[in-house]
Amino acid sequence: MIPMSEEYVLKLLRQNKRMDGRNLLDYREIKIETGVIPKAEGSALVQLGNTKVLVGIKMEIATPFPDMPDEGILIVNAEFAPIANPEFEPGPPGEEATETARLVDRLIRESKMIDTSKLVIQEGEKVWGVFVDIHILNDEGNLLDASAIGAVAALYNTKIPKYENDEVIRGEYAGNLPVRYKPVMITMAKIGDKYILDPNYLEEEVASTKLSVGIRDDDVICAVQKRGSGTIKFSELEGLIDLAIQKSKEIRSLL
Amino acid sequence: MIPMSEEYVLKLLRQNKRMDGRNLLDYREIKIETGVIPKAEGSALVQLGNTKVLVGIKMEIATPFPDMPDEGILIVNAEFAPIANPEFEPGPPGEEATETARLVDRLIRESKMIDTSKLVIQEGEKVWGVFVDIHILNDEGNLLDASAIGAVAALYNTKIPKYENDEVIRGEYAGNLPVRYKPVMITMAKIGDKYILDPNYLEEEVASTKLSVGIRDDDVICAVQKRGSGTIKFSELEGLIDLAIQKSKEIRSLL
Amino acid sequence: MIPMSEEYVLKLLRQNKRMDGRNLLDYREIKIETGVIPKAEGSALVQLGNTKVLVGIKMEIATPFPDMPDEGILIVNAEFAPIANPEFEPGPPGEEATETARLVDRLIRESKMIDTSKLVIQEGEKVWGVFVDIHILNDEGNLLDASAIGAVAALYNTKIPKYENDEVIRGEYAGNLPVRYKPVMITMAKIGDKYILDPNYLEEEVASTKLSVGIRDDDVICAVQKRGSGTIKFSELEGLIDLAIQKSKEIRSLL
Amino acid sequence: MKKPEGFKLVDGKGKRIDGRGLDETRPIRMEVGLLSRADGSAKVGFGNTVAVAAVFGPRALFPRHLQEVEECIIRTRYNMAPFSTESRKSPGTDRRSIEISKVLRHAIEATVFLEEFPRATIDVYMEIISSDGSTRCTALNAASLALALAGVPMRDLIASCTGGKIDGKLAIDLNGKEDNYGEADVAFAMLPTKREIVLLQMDGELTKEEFMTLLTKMADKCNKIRDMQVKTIKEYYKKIGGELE
Amino acid sequence: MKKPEGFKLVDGKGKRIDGRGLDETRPIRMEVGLLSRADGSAKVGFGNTVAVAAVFGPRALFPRHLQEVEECIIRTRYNMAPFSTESRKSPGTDRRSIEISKVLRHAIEATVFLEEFPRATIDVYMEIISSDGSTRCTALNAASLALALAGVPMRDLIASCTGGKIDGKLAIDLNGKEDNYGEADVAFAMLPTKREIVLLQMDGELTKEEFMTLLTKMADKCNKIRDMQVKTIKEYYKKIGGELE
Amino acid sequence: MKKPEGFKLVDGKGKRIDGRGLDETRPIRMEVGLLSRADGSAKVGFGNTVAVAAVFGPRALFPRHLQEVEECIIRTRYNMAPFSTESRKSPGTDRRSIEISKVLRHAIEATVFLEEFPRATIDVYMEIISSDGSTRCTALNAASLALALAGVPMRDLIASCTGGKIDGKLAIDLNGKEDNYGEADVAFAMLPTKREIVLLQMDGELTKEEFMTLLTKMADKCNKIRDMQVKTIKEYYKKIGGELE
Repeated sequence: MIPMSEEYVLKLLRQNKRMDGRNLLDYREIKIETGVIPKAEGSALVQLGNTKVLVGIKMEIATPFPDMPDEGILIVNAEFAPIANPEFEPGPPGEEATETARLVDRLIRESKMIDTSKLVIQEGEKVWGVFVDIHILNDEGNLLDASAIGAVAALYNTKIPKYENDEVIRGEYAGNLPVRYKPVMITMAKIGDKYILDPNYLEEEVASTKLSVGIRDDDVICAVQKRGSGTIKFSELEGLIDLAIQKSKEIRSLL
Repeated sequence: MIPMSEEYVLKLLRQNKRMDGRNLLDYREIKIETGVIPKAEGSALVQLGNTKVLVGIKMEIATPFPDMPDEGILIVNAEFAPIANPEFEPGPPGEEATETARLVDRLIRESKMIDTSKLVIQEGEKVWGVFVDIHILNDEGNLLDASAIGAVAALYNTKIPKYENDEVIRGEYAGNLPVRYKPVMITMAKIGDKYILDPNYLEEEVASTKLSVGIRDDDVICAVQKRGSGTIKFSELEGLIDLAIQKSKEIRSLL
Repeated sequence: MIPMSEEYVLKLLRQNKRMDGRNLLDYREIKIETGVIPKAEGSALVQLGNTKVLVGIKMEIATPFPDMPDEGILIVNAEFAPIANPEFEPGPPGEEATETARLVDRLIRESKMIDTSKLVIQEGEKVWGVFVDIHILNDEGNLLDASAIGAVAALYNTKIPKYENDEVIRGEYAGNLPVRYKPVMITMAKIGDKYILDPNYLEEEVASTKLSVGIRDDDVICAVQKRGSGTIKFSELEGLIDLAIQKSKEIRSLL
Repeated sequence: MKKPEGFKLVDGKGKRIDGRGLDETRPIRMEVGLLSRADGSAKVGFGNTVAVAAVFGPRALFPRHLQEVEECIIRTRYNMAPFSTESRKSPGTDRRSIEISKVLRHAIEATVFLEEFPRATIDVYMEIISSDGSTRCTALNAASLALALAGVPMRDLIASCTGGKIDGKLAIDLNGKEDNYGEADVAFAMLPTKREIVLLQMDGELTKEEFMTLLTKMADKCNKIRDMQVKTIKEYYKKIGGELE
Repeated sequence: MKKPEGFKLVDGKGKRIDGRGLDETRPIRMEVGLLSRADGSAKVGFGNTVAVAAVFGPRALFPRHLQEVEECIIRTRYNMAPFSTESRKSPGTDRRSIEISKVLRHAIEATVFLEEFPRATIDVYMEIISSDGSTRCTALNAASLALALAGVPMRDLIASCTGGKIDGKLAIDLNGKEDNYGEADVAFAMLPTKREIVLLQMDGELTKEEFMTLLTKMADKCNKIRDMQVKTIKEYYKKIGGELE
Repeated sequence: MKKPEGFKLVDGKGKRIDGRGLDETRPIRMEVGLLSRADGSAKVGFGNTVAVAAVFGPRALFPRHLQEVEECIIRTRYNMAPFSTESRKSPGTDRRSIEISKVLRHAIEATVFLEEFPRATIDVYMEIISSDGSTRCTALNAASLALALAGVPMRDLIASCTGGKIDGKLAIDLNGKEDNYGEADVAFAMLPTKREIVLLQMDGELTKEEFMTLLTKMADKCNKIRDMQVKTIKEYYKKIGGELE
């Protein structure tokens, strides 16, 4: 194999090329399998090229937040397991895992993709908690977009267990999770003065900045985050948003 | 500016002088502002020379301790924020912050300055919790005395929120916190064989030992702590207590 | 004193000798004192030669596990206090302490030595929790066997406090803890191709592997663990189990 | 958080609950040099939101294996005082403060000439002592001033404000209630003379047109905030100069 | 856990709840080389229990004071994904995972030629992504394959399975219900060609005769598991070789 | 803690609940050299309060950046065993044990000739195995003996006891109930031959006169405690000497 280096990534990009032969605005091949975890109420394995992310959904009885007595609750957690990348350390979630979890949380929550009003068992007392656990298996870059695809796919795959006599009956279901949108996160990475989509992990190393934009089916923007220590020119912003909206349709069609 | 060093502090003290021109038993100028934090039920900003300590009081509904079903509860916490001193590290409270919080707690609790029997909402079930949070902004020495002044001033500034239909109504008040004493903490630092009051942080570096004494309005001693790795001669003790009692009146008059 | 080294341990063993004069399959002298902690409901101090382990039992009101509503609960905890060994660090339990606690837990639980069905106060709501705290005082080797002896002896020494009007009355007792077996843990250490019993701490340093086997009064095996980074030949296994069963009777006679 | 029924964030005349117009910020206060132990410090208030920032460094970084050979590293802490919020906030970091500390660090990294101090660290600590919305932007404005006071070379001052959509209208500088009950909120910071964005976070629901319109208003406001920052620094040095004479 | 009244783990014909005979394992699946960032990786399934293992190293170990002068150290992590269990498992280590990580590390230390890589570390991470009994043995089988793929020199492959006593009968490869409601369970691993035991843990109640009978059955099964491991590795290299040509 | 109504700590004849007079300590037991792995060890009991202390060192301190160039550092841990208290104490440090570990460390630092062992550490660990008031003073007496046994050069032995005010009377060596229900308590330690105070903590309500009267009584008692310590050490060496012959 040809040794890959940051220099090489930059050199190729100057010629508008990428190391894996993609065009600047191409995603890698996306594979989505759902229902892959027997014990989970919903699950999805997403492959973005060689990036592999597993998302499992557990439904648990929970107490609603006092200021939201008539809504179910959503908890998103990300584990950057050390199997995924030689630089990940075992231990509690670091900055990257925390940011990923919070961005996926905002994408799901702010897009209102789950109708949480239908998750109430007893108002103010007992609701369904939707636990979205993102488990990174292999990090070849762009974990955020892959995690978002996985979370949405897994939520669409989720069934609500039967609940009888104050007991959750695992393996028997009362129906599907009430979902209504397919929000998509699009990450654009800035390398030099060029933007590319779906950066692999070497491209991420070289990128000064990333802009991640979450888009709902109706083109509404529901989450934005500038990531990394570079800047984005104000004049570039509108074009980037347009690009994210356009690309989100393509990704959504796979969900 | 003249470079200040430990040598310099010692040299001056041998001539009964201090680097900021004070006499050995003088406090720096004390400024107390109350009601400085909009969201807190009580607050005070204390300046002891350039030492700045902010104390905020939050009133929260709490469960009483099983062996004290008919008393409100008091929690004192100190954050030695890293903004205050280049040697403070972010993270959970260290030894110094813990000792400061516990000494202020003892001063308030043992002096019985708060009539906690008046903080009961429903005996054994629900009481007011008084949360005293000490936030160090700038450490130019003698944080303990400044924290104690701040805590007492903030408690005297505290109002109890209205509590209706199992809900705390922030911004509307049922009355003042029932307070009845103004206990004061006086710290004496031993440098060589001399004792000084209100050490600044360079003087603290040089001091072998500090003795902190908490005194109530009626001259009753309610908290004492020897701090630091030196010793105090038994024969010195009575004079130090006398000094603390005398000085406490002066500080109390500012509260 | 003669300097002890690993070389020395190995040299002696080649002659079937041990540094303290024991035969390969001898335990050191075992001393058991019970009732040594005034505030504990049961306690035992075990000395295995110079190894000293203190075990205290506290009885506390607890909520039963949802899937075991009609049984009391058992919690085993081990503290490898830094007083016991110059290599122990203060802090939360490490791997060794965790393994020791879990093995003693399994020995007690799986042997059914405590009749937990008799520890129910109100089914599904309130049961007795039996807290077994193992405190290592001096580590001269074979902490596991000593801890197990201590735990069993302390449980046989345990009384259940009176419980009246929702309150535990410490110092007054309703009866003895319902115990019915005396399970014993036997640890065999492999050094070179020899197995010895009750290794002291220098022998433990040299041993490649330990096999610990828990045996009940009726010779039933109730816990087994291979410990350490060596191997055990399959062909050796039966002989080791026989040895453990035989030796367990000797230890049990002291309990 | 769910908006109580009938509660209006904007009245019929386009006035907000604190009496402001949609494009108005709350009263802004800036003070610098207030903490003697820090190399640079500042306190900034937007209405009832108050942040204090302190800068330490550039200073040597230990242990050595954390050092970067070619540039200095930035460490940030964003922290809310327990008494800054309606209900007491438990002390300590949570997921929110971890994320905010990270995006604020990136904003500062994008601004400071890091390569001037290889192997060093610059520590920027931000404390929210009173919280009524827009806390991270208030903190970043304070950090910018504190960095300037510490003499850290920067590509420009960082100017920051929030914006959002409340009762269907675009508005600048959200307060706590507007943040909780509004339809969208954006945290934004830029280097005004460069027109480069160093912080951008958005939550909620906005069309592209709304988003761009709002961002343009916020960029304008950041220009004004930068003017205030410059004025604050100048006045400080004038005063200090006066005192020194 | 208490067995519900009347619940049978073995029926009158000696069949288990998933239809197996007493000496049968569940369907076993093995896959290797699935994780591109790891030096070696494998996924192993025993029925509904699935483990993924990744090996990193041998690689240099820092900080230096952790290095061993004469051999490499092994670090292991056994971890259950939150969604792998009936009720969600809180993320993070607990006492059970600390103990299991330790015994699995010892099994690997007993197998790898540690002295070939002084001062280095080999990190073996095992994730349970679906849990239905026998998780540690499934993880260890995956670790063995991942070590082989990483080219780590070993005395033999590690083959592992569980056994136990259910409804009074000895059985191989316990599933979750059999583990919970059975009378005894044993976790076992050996180096089959050496007939050396590297993992042995037992819980429950067994006579010596039952224990030895069960262990003999398990050792036989481990021979077969080793055959599957060898076949899996060979097919992988064949496929890779084919792809490279 | 609130005293139950009608509960008397001192009866009409000046006797306390355990039958003692006001100026009497409970029975004191001292034992040294009981832990073979420690460089020095001691067990001290005041009635039902029992502490065990172990000293390790002087020994080299790592990592190096913790070393002091001109003196040795002292590290202390005061810890209560879970079974030492009425209700079980959760294992682990809490704010109380952090504070006590600190004041005990300062007492030891004031006593040891630190400058004799630059770059080294002396670790003093104190375990409360049974708790009935006065635990920190009991621990410090044990630490003093353990330091002496370890051969650490000290300015004097440390002698320590508590005192307080119960039912309006001054008393020495408070037990748990007296500590909980009394009006004031003082923890005190000194170097008796130097008459220098190394530990002083007070809680409660005392006039200056009461405070000084109480302290004078406590200082007297510390002289006697030192005599016991000396006797204990002498007898130990006599016994050891006898054994060695």
